Amino acid sequence: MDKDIPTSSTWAVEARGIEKTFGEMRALRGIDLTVSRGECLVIFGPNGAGKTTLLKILSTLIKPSAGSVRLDDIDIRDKPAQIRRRISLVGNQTFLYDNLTVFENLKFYGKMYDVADLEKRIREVVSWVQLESRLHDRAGTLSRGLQQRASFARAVLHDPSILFLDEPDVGLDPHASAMVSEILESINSGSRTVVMTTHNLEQGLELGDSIIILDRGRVIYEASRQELSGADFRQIYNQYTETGR
Amino acid sequence: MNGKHALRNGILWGLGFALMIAALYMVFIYVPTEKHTGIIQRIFYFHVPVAWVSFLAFFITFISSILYLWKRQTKWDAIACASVEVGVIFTTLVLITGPIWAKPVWGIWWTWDARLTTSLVLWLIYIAYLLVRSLATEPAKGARYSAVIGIVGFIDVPIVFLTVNMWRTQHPTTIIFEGGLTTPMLMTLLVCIAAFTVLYVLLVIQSSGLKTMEAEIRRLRIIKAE
Amino acid sequence: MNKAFTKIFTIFWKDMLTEFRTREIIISVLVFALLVLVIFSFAFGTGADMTEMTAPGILWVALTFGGIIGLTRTFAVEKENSRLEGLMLCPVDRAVIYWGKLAGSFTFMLAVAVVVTPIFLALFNLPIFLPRLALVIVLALIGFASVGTLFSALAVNTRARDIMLPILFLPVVVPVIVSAVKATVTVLAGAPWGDMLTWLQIMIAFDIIYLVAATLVFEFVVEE
Amino acid sequence: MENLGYLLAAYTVIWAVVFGYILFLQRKQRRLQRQIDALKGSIEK
Repeated sequence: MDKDIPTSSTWAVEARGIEKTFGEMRALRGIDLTVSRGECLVIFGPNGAGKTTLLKILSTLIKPSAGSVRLDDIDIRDKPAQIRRRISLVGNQTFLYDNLTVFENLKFYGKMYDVADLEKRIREVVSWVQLESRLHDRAGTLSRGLQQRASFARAVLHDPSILFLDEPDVGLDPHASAMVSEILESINSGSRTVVMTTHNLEQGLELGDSIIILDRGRVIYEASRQELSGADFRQIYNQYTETGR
Repeated sequence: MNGKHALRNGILWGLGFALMIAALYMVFIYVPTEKHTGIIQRIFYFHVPVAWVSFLAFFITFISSILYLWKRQTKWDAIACASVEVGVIFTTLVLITGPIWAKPVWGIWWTWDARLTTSLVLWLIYIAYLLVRSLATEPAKGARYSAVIGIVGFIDVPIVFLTVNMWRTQHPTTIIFEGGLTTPMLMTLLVCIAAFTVLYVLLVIQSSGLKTMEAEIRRLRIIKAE
Repeated sequence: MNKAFTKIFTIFWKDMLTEFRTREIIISVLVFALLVLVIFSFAFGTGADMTEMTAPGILWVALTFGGIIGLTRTFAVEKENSRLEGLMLCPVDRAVIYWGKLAGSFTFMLAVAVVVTPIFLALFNLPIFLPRLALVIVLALIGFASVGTLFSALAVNTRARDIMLPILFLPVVVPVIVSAVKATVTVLAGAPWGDMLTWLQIMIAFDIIYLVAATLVFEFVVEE
Repeated sequence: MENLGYLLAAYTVIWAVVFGYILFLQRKQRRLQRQIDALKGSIEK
């Protein structure tokens, strides 16, 4: 794996004028955002605000109708393979194959990313998400919470420098959610950059170095952690997402 | 439509109209009746140009589809799709006039001859093209998928033709042209081909213009929704 | 290049492993193909004179429709749980994904043919060991898989996806079906190699053309 | 001359279909133009 991150820019994620139209629906109408290396950006917003579409564009899954994205200072259109090696996405779908065991799933994705010393790395990530005891169970037999943990293990297998998380704790019971929170707190450690969307205001505020609120395809509010300290964010959130509705 | 386009279209319509009148005159009055098969041979002068236009249409779709995937300009998609529409209509005409011609000459409606069978297979492929377009979950996807079908469908043409030719060999041309293609016959054929080609161009301009209008409607609806 | 091969094999092996566990594709396709074989035999009769002309047709109808059932699953599996997104995130050329899935669908179809063909030959009292027929089957199934994998990826993203695949697939593979039937006729008649050469050549040409074309356009089908 | 019926049938089909298609295109164009005008009108307001 090539780890040489170019240092000409301080931005890990830099998006300019992102627009996306699906048929007659404008999902995104000009998004600009930047995330510094090693920081965590949390994206809030009501359902249908365009959060998932934005994450899919940032992670190369969807091409924007207009605008450009640079990750680690490389335009994602230029070297998709190089970009994909550095990033990862945890969606509300786990991408796991139900009939393969957790181990086999991890082995499959590990090989696709050319992970060196794969079995050792699998043991590492599995112990990180505390899934050792279920390693050889089929993914389909795991509960939603456990599957989500396996999905986290899959996502960090190739040690991505940028991680995209799309509502990682949606549909989880409180216990599993707490577990995921723990994982989330440790995921941002080191130089890893995280961009995540969530409905969970408390959790998002705790993790985010900066936050933005997305509504109807636009960034309607942005602030850093310092700017927010002491403010009643829930009030701000409600105020911003309800005006004009 | 600006003035330049209107002028071009006017000239094309005029030319097409004149050519069609000339073609009708040549087919029914000018050209002598062919000796062996009689008056029915006159279907030839329209059947062949219609078949030519349908192949031309799918070829244009093939080229526009490549250009669309390469350049991603909607005009190429509009041309590709309009050309398939016209091509399918003309292929339908080939498949109808072919049997009408075959029945009095050979006493059978359908013959699995290479040309007719290739037309039938093409018809099925491009019907699928139009279906995918209308059943795609989103217009942009429909455009991309149909471009792919426009490419892989067209490269099937020579293979299908070759295969069917090997499979059932029955050559209608040898029967029609027993006396060779005389000069008046050739002249008539060429005028008819020219007339139908101009008609094809006109129909594609008209039909792709509608695609552009549909895109404009989508754009306006977005603005209105703001 | 070597890495690309490893990854093609990784995708292929993942599909094999899934199939070993459930056997859902092989079993359903096999049962379906055998049913087609039996029903068509009832419909056309199995008299000695019929055998020569209709038997190859029956075999290829069974393998073609069985193949379609299998191909429908090729990308339907990846669509569940958004696994295709997981694959698309991998740092590999999109052509690698095409070839991995292609290898899988080809193997499934071949496995079905290996069972169906001897049963077919036995039902029609034909010699069971026919190496030339094996060659015909391999060439035809490569053609099916090359076109089928591409259209399978396309069809899963349309409404009415189950019906879309056969509508797209069947007209395009007409040359393969015609050649396979004709070549099978010559094999069963015990005719010399030269008689089937034309048909083998057409299938080889088809296979090469569609493998290349599909490799080139596959990315336009899977990208969003 | 006994095949005149077939000849006429073939020509009739060709012209009927071509004119039908042209008619269809023109009606569609008029319909779309009305929609565009209506949309433009409602946007200007």
